[in-house]
Order: sequence, then C-alpha cells, then structure tokens
Amino acid sequence: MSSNLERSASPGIRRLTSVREVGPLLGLIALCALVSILSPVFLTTSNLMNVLVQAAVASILAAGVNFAILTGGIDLSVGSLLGLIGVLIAAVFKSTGSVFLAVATGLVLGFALGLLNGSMVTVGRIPSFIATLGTMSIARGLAFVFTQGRPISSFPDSFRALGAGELGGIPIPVIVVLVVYAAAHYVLTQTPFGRAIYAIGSNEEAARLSGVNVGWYKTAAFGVSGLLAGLAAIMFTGRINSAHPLAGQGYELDAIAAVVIGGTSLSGGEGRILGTLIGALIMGVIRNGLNLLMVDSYWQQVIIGAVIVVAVLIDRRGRAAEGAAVVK
Amino acid sequence: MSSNLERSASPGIRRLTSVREVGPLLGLIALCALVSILSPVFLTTSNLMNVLVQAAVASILAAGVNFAILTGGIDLSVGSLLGLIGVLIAAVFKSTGSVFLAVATGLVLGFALGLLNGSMVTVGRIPSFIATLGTMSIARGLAFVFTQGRPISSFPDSFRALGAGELGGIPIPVIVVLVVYAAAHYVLTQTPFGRAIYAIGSNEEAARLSGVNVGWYKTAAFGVSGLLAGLAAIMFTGRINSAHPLAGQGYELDAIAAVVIGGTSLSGGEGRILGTLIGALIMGVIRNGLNLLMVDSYWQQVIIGAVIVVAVLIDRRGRAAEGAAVVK
Amino acid sequence: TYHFGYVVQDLGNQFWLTMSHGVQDRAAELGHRVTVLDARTDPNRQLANVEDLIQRGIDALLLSPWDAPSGGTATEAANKAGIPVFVLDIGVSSGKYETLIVSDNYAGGVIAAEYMAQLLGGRGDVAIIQCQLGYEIVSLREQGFEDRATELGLRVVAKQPADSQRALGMTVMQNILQARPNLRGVFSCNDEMALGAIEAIRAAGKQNDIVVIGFDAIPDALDAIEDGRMTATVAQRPYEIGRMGVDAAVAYLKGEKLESTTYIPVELVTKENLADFR
Amino acid sequence: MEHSSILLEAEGIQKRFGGIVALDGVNFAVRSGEVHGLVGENGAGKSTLMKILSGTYRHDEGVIRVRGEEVVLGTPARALAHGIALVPQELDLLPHLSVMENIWFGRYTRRPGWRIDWNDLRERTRSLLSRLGSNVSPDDTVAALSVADRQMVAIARGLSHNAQVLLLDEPTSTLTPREVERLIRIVKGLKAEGVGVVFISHHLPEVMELCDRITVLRDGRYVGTYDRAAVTAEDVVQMMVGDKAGALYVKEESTVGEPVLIARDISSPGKLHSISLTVRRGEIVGIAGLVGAGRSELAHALFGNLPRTSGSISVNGAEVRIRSPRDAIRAGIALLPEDRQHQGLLTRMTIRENTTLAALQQFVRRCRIDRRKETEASRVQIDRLAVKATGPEQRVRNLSGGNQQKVVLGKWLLTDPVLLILDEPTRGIDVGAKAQIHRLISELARAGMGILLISSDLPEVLGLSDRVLVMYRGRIAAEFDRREATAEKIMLAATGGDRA
Ligand SMILES: Nc1ncnc2c1ncn2[C@@H]1O[C@H](COP(=O)(O)OP(=O)(O)OP(=O)(O)O)[C@@H](O)[C@H]1O
Ligand SMILES: Nc1ncnc2c1ncn2[C@@H]1O[C@H](COP(=O)(O)OP(=O)(O)OP(=O)(O)O)[C@@H](O)[C@H]1O
Ligand SMILES: [Mg+2]
Ligand SMILES: [Mg+2]
Repeated sequence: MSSNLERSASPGIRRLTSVREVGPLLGLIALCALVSILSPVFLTTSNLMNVLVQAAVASILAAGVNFAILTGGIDLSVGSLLGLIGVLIAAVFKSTGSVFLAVATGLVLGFALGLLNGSMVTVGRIPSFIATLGTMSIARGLAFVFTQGRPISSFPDSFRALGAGELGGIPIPVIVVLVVYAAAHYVLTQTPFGRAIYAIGSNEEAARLSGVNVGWYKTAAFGVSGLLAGLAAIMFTGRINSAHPLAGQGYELDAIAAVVIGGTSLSGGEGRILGTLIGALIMGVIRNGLNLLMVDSYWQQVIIGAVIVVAVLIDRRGRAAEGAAVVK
Repeated sequence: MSSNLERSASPGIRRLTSVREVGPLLGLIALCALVSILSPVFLTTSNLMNVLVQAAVASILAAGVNFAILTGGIDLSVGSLLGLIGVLIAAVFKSTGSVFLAVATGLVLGFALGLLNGSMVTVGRIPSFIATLGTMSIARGLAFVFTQGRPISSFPDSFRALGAGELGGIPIPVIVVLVVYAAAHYVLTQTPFGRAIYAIGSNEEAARLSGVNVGWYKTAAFGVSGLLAGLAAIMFTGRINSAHPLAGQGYELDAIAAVVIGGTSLSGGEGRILGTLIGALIMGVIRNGLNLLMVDSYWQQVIIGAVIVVAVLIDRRGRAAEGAAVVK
Repeated sequence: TYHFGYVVQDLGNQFWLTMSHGVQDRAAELGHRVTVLDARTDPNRQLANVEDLIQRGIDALLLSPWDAPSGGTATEAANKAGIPVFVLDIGVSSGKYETLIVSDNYAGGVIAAEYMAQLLGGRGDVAIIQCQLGYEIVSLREQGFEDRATELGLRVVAKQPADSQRALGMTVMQNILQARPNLRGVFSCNDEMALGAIEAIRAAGKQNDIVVIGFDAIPDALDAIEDGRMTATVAQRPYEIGRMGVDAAVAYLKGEKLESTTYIPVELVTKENLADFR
Repeated sequence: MEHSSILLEAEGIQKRFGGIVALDGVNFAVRSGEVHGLVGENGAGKSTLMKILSGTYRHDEGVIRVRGEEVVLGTPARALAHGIALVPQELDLLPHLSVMENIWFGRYTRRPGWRIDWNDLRERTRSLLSRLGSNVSPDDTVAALSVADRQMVAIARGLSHNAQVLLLDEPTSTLTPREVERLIRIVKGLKAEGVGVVFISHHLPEVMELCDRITVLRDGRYVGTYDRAAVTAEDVVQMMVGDKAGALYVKEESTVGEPVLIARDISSPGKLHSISLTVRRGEIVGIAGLVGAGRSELAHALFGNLPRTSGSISVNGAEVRIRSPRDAIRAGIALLPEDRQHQGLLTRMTIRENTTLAALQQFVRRCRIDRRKETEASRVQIDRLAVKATGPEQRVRNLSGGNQQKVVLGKWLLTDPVLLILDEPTRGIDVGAKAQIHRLISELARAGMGILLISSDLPEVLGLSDRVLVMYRGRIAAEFDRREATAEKIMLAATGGDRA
C-alpha cells in the first residue's frame, strides 16, 4: 500500500502526514480544546473569526520569515519593514488617493527592501542575523524620520479592505492568509525555486557546486520575506486604520517563534510552510485565550514564553523519537 | 624568521595581531579619529570615561553572550534577565539592607537562570534561539509580576558602588569590565572549559565523540552568560539608582551586535573575547559621538543600524582577504 | 542666547513628540538653541544622554524623565556638573531641580468618570484599558477614574493593559467584548488604545451602545470625536508644558525665582468644545 | 594518437593556497574512451586538480582546453556545460533532500506552472540506481543513508550528467568489494561509450586493473603519464613516493595475552543482535562485512554512542558501565570513527587543538592547559604519522583528506587506549602512508594494545588481523583464525552465502 502511495504522490504531499506537521497540529487542537473548556466564548464563530483576523498579520510575516529561515538565514527586519512600509503607503495614498498605487508601492517596496537584505547576505557576506538587525534599526529610524513621529490616519474602506474588509461574510485578511499559504506551499514543494531554498538550507556549498545560483535564490528568499512584510503592512494599516512608525515592533520575534513552533529548523533545510501557519495560529489562540480568561497581562507574557518553549520541546521530542539515528 | 617567531611566542599572544582582532580595532580607532575631528569634546578624559562607563553594562552582557555564541548558540534572554534580576536584588536589598546579600543573590540567580537556559538547550534539545526567546518573555513577565510594574528606587552609595562608584579616580564599572574581560580571556584561551567551548562550536558531534562533556560545558557557557547578566543587573541598578522591570529591554541585540562586530562567528567556534570588547566600545563610541554631534534621534537609529552592517561588512571582507580560503 | 538640552523619554509617543515641539518652537521664538535627545524608554540611555549633553556643554537641562527615580539619577548628574534642571511632567524622586511642570492626571481620570456616569445614567458595566504597566503617572488616571466611577455607581468589570499601542488596544477590546457582552463604557488611559478599541467596537457593530473616553487629545482622537466614533478624551497640554519649560529655564537663567511645581489643568474634550483644541 | 580524441587537457596548472603551493606546473589529459588513473600520496594535489577541472576552484596559472579549445571553467555549472562532471572526495550532498532530488537537483523535468515532474524524476532515479545495483529508494532522505549509500548517490549524480569526462575522486574508498566490482563494470561500460573517466584511488590493484593510462603526482608536481602496460605497481609506488622507502608492510607476529575487551550479548534494536566478542592484549581482531552489516554500529555500541538494550562489557577483566563516549574513553577505549568530517575533526581549529582534545586532561595543570606541552605532543604525532602540514598551528580544514585522517588517528593515539577501535582507518590514505599506518597498528598491538579493526579493504583485514570476524545483518556470521582466513571464505560469510 505505502509503496503505491509513494509512487503517485510528490514528496511534498506525502510528507504532509509526518510528525513534523502532525506534532504542531495536535498541539493546536489540544490548545483549542483546553481554551474552549475554560472559556465557552472561545468556540463561538465570531471569536474564532476574531482569532484568525488577529493572527493574520503575524501569519503573513511568519510565512515570509519561513523562506529566509529555510535557506539557513533569519530575518529580524520584518517588524520594522512593516512599520516603514506602512507609513510610506499611507503617505502615497494620502497624496494620490489611489488604492492601487498604495498597494503596489507596498508590495514593490517590500520586495525591494527584502532583496536589499538578501544582497547584504549574499553579496556582502554579512550574516543574515546582523544584516537584518541593521535593517531593523535603519527602517525603524527612517519611518520616524519620514513621519517625524506622527501617525498617518483615517482611510476610506477601499484602502482598508485588505485589513478590515469582508467578502461573503468572511474577513478578507483570512482569505489573504489562505491564498498566501497555498501559494507558498506550492512554490516550496513544487517548483525549482522552492527546492533550491531547501537545498541551500540543507548544504549551501553543495547547492552551489550543483550549479545552482545560490546567491540569486537566497536573495530572492529574503525578497519574499520583504514582499510579505509589505503585504502585512497593507493589512496592518487597513486593520488599525492608521500607520504609525512604531507599528509592528517586536513582531519579528513572534514570527520566528511561529516558524519554529511550526517545526522548521533554525539551521535551515527542514520544515514545511503549513507548520508555520499552525505555529502562527498557536500563538494567536494563546493570546486570545489568555485575554478571554482575563489573565493578567504580566502573567500573559510569562505564559506565552513558557508555551513557546514547551511547544518546541514537545515537537523536538516527537521528532527525536521518530528518526533516532546515532551513526550518521 | 617566521618559524622562530612561531616557536617562541605562545599562539594566544601571537594571534592577538591577527586580522580577526586588528580589523575591529582599526575600525574603533578610525571611528574615534572621525568623531574627535568632528567634535573636540570627544577626546577629553572626562568624555572618554563617560563612554567607558556608558558602555560598561553592554560590554558585560556581550562578554557573556560571546560564551553562548562561541558554542554555536545564542542568548536572547540577557536583557530580560537583567530586568528581572535587577528588581529582585533591589527587593533583597530593601528588605535586608545587606549589599553583600543583594550582590550574591544577583550573581547566583543569574548563574542559575543561565544554567536553566543551558539545560533547555542541552537536555531539552530546544534550539537556543527559542529557549532563550522563551526565557526573555518569561523573565520580563515575572519582573512585572513581581513589582506590579513599579520601579524600586533610591539606594545608598554602598549598593550603587559597582554601577556608579569610583576607585582612585577610575569609575568602578570600568574596572569591573577590565577584570571580567581579563578573566574571560584567560578562561577561553587557557583552560579546558574554554577549549571545550571552542570545540563544541567547531563540531559538537566530534567533540562529544572525543569525550568532551558537551552537555555540561554547553550548559555552563549559558550559565556564564546568565552570571554576567546578573553582574550587569547589579551595575545597571547601581548606575540608574532604580530597578525597573523594563530595564535592559533590547540590550540583547546590542550585545549580539557587539559580539559579531568583534569578529565572533555566529555559527560558533571562532572568535576572541577581546574583539567583543572592541565591538562593545564601537557601539558605545557611536552612540556618544552621535549625541555629541547633536544628531537627531531618529537619524541616530538609522546611522547605528548602518554602522552595524558596515562594521561587519568590513570585518568579513578583511578576513576573506586574510584567509587562504579564496575559493569560497 | 542659551543652549538647552532636552532629554525626553520617548519620541515614538505623540505626547512627548508634541511636548518636544513645544520646547523647540519656544526656544526658536526666543532665539535659543536646543538639542533634543530621545531616551527611547531606556533609563540607561536617558542617563547617557544627559551625560553626553553635559560633556557637550549646555546652559540648562530640560528633562521629561522615563520615571521618577531614574529621572532623579539624571538630575543628580546635572547637579554635579552645576547645570540647572527643569522637569517637564513625570517628576523626579531625587536631585535638585528648579521647577516641575506637570499635568493633573488624577483629575483627568475623575472628569472622565464623571462624564461617563452622566452619559450612562449612573450605572452599567465599564472597562479600563491600561497603558503599559509601570508608568506611575498614567496609573493616576486609572485610579482617578476608578475611584470616581465606583463612587458614582458604575461597575468596573475589566481592566486590561494594551501597552499604550493602538493595535493591542483593538485586540484587547475585541476580547473584552467577547467576555463582557453587556459592556456600556470604556475608559482608555491613552488615545492610541482608545482608537484601537473603537475599531473593535465598530467591527462588533456596537458603536452606538458603548461610550469610549480616551486621554491625551491627540489629533487622531479629535478626528474620531468629530465624526462621532469616539465620545470624549481628556486633553493634556504637552505643547504648553514644553513651551513653559523653556520659559522657566530662561527666567531662571535671568535670575528670576520659580514656583517649585506647576500643575497644568486638564480638560474634557467632547464634540461640543472640540474646536478649542484644534 | 590522433589529437581529436583528447577531450580535456590541462597544461602547466599552478594553484596556491596562501603560501602553500598545491599544484605546480601539472599537465594532464583525458582521452575519449579511456580510464585515466591519477595517483599520488596524500596531499599530492589530486583533489585540487579535480576541483580545478570541474570548475570548483580557479587555478592561478596554466591553460585548460576542452576538445582543443581553450576554456575558462570558473564555476561547476560551466564545467558541466563543457561535459565535465565530478564526484568529489568529500561528499557534498543535500542531507535533508531526497535521493532523487540530490541526483537531479537543478535539472528537474518541468510541468506547466513551473512544476517539477516528480514521477519522471523518480523513474529516472530508479533506473540509474539499479544500474549501480543500489537498493536505495529515490524517496529516501539522504541524511538517513549510510556513508556507502551516500557515496552511491554521489556516483549516481555524477553519472546522471551523461558527461563526456567523468572525474571520480576516490569513489571506492567507502565501498565494499562487491560494490567496487559493480562500479568497475560501469566504468568499463562508460569507457566503451567513449567517455573519458578519471579514476583516483589509493588502492593500486584497482587502478592497475581498471586504468589505461596512469598519471603520477608528487608534492604538487607532475611526475609523468604512463601506459598501463608500460609500468608495474611497484614502479608506480616508486614514482609516487620518490626516494622515500615505499615497501608494502608485512605483519610481524605479536604475542597475544589476557583479554582486554570482553563484550557479551550486545544488542541494539534493528541494528545489532546479541553480539559477543573478545579482544586480547596484543591482538588485532578484524571485522569484515558488507555495507550495512552493522560494523560501525558495533563500534559505536562498544564506545557508548549507540543505546544498547542488553549486554555487558568488561575491560581488562573488570566490568564497566559504558553509556557515553566519555565512559568508554575513561575505561581505555578509543574509536576512530569512519566519518571524519562529521565525527572526527574540529575543522575550524588547529592540528594541535585537534590532536589533544581527547586526552586534554594530560595537559592540564591546575585548571590550565600547558600549551608548550601540547605543541610538543602534537608535533610528535605529526612526525610519527608523517602529516603533511606547516606545523601544529595549521588549521585542519586546510589539510588534504588523508592528512586529516592522520590527525584524527593522532588524537586517539594520544589517549593511549587499551582497546583501539579503528573504523576504516586507512580510508583515503595513500599507499606509502598506509604501509606506515599498518606498521604502526602492528607496533601498537605488539606493545600490548588490543585492536578492533573494521575495514572494507579485505587485503588490509587479511594482512593485519590475528582473527577475523565477519558480520552479516547485525550478527557475527563467522570467525576465522589468521591462518584459515581467505578472501573467498570471508565474502561467502559476509553475503550470508554460508547459511544457504
Ligand atoms: N582549501 C585549501 N586551503 C589550503 N590548502 C589546501 C586547501 N585544499 C588543499 N590544500 C593543500 O593542498 C595540497 C593538496 O591537497 P589535495 O587535497 O589536492 O591532495 P590529494 O592529493 O587529494 O590528497 P588525498 O589523497 O589525501 O586526498 C595539500 O597540501 C593541502 O594541504
Ligand atoms: N544515520 C543513519 N540513519 C539511519 N540509518 C542508518 C544511518 N547510518 C546507517 N544506517 C543504516 O544502518 C545500517 C548499518 O550501516 P553502517 O554504515 O553502520 O554499516 P557498516 O557495516 O558499518 O558499513 P560501512 O562499511 O559502510 O561502515 C545500514 O542499513 C544503514 O543504512
Ligand atoms: Mg584528495
Ligand atoms: Mg560503517
């Protein structure tokens, strides 16, 4: 039986059922069960939609960061990019009144800044941790310089659609998340670009020697991270109805936590994008649940930290049990 | 000639002059020259002491983080540990009035929390990025829970000595930094513990198979990081004369930047502690210089981000030119 | 002409930004120089900024401290260098300063509670959205509100912090709404969080059922009051405080005597008196 | 010979690494339809030449011609475009990716929408692997394969390019005789198709059997190229080592004493089944077997690096609890692992730091490492093992493969173990050095050390061992005394043939 299955499906699809994804998924389900027992409100449709919308921006950022992490890098700049791009598209919209132009600016700018991160890593040979740490500081500073610290606010619904709109009763941010994840899954499992990303994370030198343009693909992976930060900025600004230079502060750590909780290895080459979505939802459900349970915000911080650690602990344990190999 | 030299000088001393350390050192000198041309105030003794004292807390944190990074890990928790330990020692002092007890608590607690980080990494097999990210959130939350958000303030000079005292005209924080770096240099270059740290960072599996007690030493490296965070908390609280649960927020990133600017590889096994000190001083001089030059705060952030990137860029370039590995 | 240094706790915050504009504008009007340095919510950087300004050489230090104790340490550093200190808001708990200029925050909470009780007819469930915990000054607002609201018969059923941020204000509000469907009013300790909260309330379709009162009277909040999304806010006068700081410093340097503390009254901003605050 | 049959030609190649001259004026040519042997001592420059010809490295001087046209290779992609493919010595696979992706990486069959056609890849991989006689599945993850299987994947990848020139850098060093035979058959097939194959091996009989011409390098210099028929193995060795003595080592008898190791009933689920063995003082016990028979697992189980479900281990007559390599080292056991890159070397550190790591306590006085003593000790090992290096402070990543192996061996000799387990000790070691190491092993035994020698090199096992154990599927299938052991008997037991 298994052999037949193997033959027909692509490796990406077949591996959907591996521990790597089931672990976080079980974790998410257990968490939801726990919260819904403690608070009957949790399982209402309106609250579940709430959770999804609340987690949308973080999910989009995490999807992008996952690309960078899969290549063996890291992207600390996405939160700041969100802040910078947010104020820039707000300004573009305020001065042109064109939603299209604002959205296009956000995406193009995000992609370009991501490529800049990537080039620092590939051309400049700067470790991505440092390159994106630098960008994090620079982008945040520029957002302040540009706005002189003042938020840009009040937009029409057309501009806010991606962050606050609905389509047939379903919040648009939720739809955006689904589309982005489906696309990312396709790219990562089915296309040469995706496979190159895994290969680079797995053994960069070997990938280079196979004739693959490592610099190009790696730069592009950071580009994707920036692009999705741009998308997140559009959604964030729409949702909050205001662009503040401080927007997105600290979001990079949430995104990275979601990626790792979702089973992606920080050393690259291993992990699946759907795990990342689950990781982002786990973070979202915890925050929502703690709020519903009226947990003191100080304790919330303690609990969230503990959950991050425990989630990864359980995942790593499960995986160690799956494929123990001493003699490599 | 070179052969004679090689034979006579100890490798530790000989390598002091390698590019790895000279690169950052030249950077620091160039930076100082630049700032002193732009602002005559810079080179006054009182201002230089200023810089050293201002950079003291970050230097101490960086020294600890360097231990964690050399093993191939990372420690994101030091800023939060500083915050938590700061309020705890303040409380201990307020309730006992004993400086000794407060200082001892800070050091012991820091060491213990560091060991906890280390155990999560070694026993729990959690990537250090995530383990310490969790601790970062937990420690910050606990600091708030403990104080209910209120700072603990006003201490006598005896308690403040490590952060604000003087000894024969020299600020005690500066003396503490020198002592800590001398000790760290000795430990890393002359003792089995130091050797084990480099070996683990270089190839953990090979080190384990050579009988190195990897779990123990790696845990201990995080212990050192925590211990120095405890020391930094004592200095910070003394300097500010107040312990606030938010103290030290974001300092982990400054510390990591200092370590990397100082030439330590984020993948572990390579780097020298004196480089870290230089890295911390570079960060301190930039901040001081920008203030003296009255650069707008927003632009300061932009410039600091750029300097981090450029410093590492130059260092990596220099090293690529040095090393025979032209090929890669 | 004088050279002033102004060390401010956080220019990422509208309130402090406005205050720094007051400082800069007034100094420019009078022909003095001023260097503004942002402590970015870090007391260590606040102290370093003060130290660097002392090195640079200034005639007077204007300080909006991060909190009172760390402000005290910074003040002491200036004292040691013989530089006079003028504290704008927050206050300092040690060291010698020439004058303190501060808003009456507790009174702000009280007038917000009174207005809400009036609108709700003296009963109903209300919630408080707190700023980042740990700032004593803003907790006075919350105390003033809670004390007075309870006296007047309102029930405070939820108190949650949203770290002074708009995005978190929205999330926190969503969750409070889930847990407390009968909520009638919200007092938010700053306008940013209040603006987040009204987005959540609108999304839940309850914009006509819930009274929202913020604090600070930032431009966005005034817009929201104008188009009816928000009920009221409490106006401080950061710009005035900034200007008065410069005036006080100049007066001191010219040898005049100063009051040790000046309380700047706060006012309730509603749709009726909105125009006065533009 | 007509000129047109020369596929690839290199002339006057020079390559420096910092101060080290790795290649100095080397000439080399590969003809269509030939197998060209490349031999030389460790560090002679063979791998460096291959890396230059495959575009991995850039040379400093000299010209490269493909079919008479001067070319600049520069990158592996460009070399492949010229029809040159390399199977490198240090395998560089993508551990987290599947076997088929490793083989076809970057050359996927596409379907509409930039999609990769997995079924096509799987089929092509299957046929390629079956040609090599490998039973690895296309969907297996490379990280889970044994070293030998990984070598097979690398060879398959080399073949997949359908290159006109195939460079094989020590392809057989990790293979067992049976797989070597199959590889040789394939190489002969390629040759018949007109492919030019370069074959590097330290195993001279292979080279003599397979190659049409042989090029010898010595210390980075070109010695000469010879027709197979014109030279004997002895000539080749002579040219490789120059005026140094190059005689093959013949084992001397040693007196066997008390048991140093008694292992009883060692089991590890799915890997080892109730294995018992004894090694005596002064005795060399060889372990033969096919790839995957579990020899490395046995070594790791004895060394405390593989969890056991049962069994006891006694060292020098006293039962010891061994649950980690540390325990094993303390009990006097040393293990030279088979995978030096991942399990042996601290690549970023110096020879000194590598050699003293396992015996560091010897150099510690009052919590401080005595560096002078360390330098002395590592210099002794460098001399004893004839490591080609600038000195104890050279970083091991800059050593040639064979010299790296010697550094790892030196590390274990410094611990002065009572039982030395050697897992493929001479893999990648040149003939001269091999004889030296064989002599060393024999001397160690005579000095009273017990030695467990795992090797896929049958002559090595036969030549050195006092006793030979043969493993088959995690069990000891047969045991032969030195006098009764023959290659045929061992192969029969190793393939399970004696059970049929
Ligand atoms: N990246 C490098 N940096 C510095 N020196 C190097 C590097 N690669 C190889 N060398 C040196 O070049 C010389 C030739 O090495 P090479 O690997 O080509 O030898 P080899 O003939 O393949 O040896 P072996 O049989 O041991 O594999 C050696 O002295 C080695 O130390
Ligand atoms: N890291 C690993 N993960 C999973 N299985 C492995 C791993 N390493 C080896 N194996 C499997 O374990 C079995 C034993 O392999 P091993 O290489 O240890 O055999 P061996 O007899 O030592 O052969 P060799 O001569 O290659 O050392 C094989 O079936 C192999 O595929
Ligand atoms: Mg070689
Ligand atoms: Mg093996």
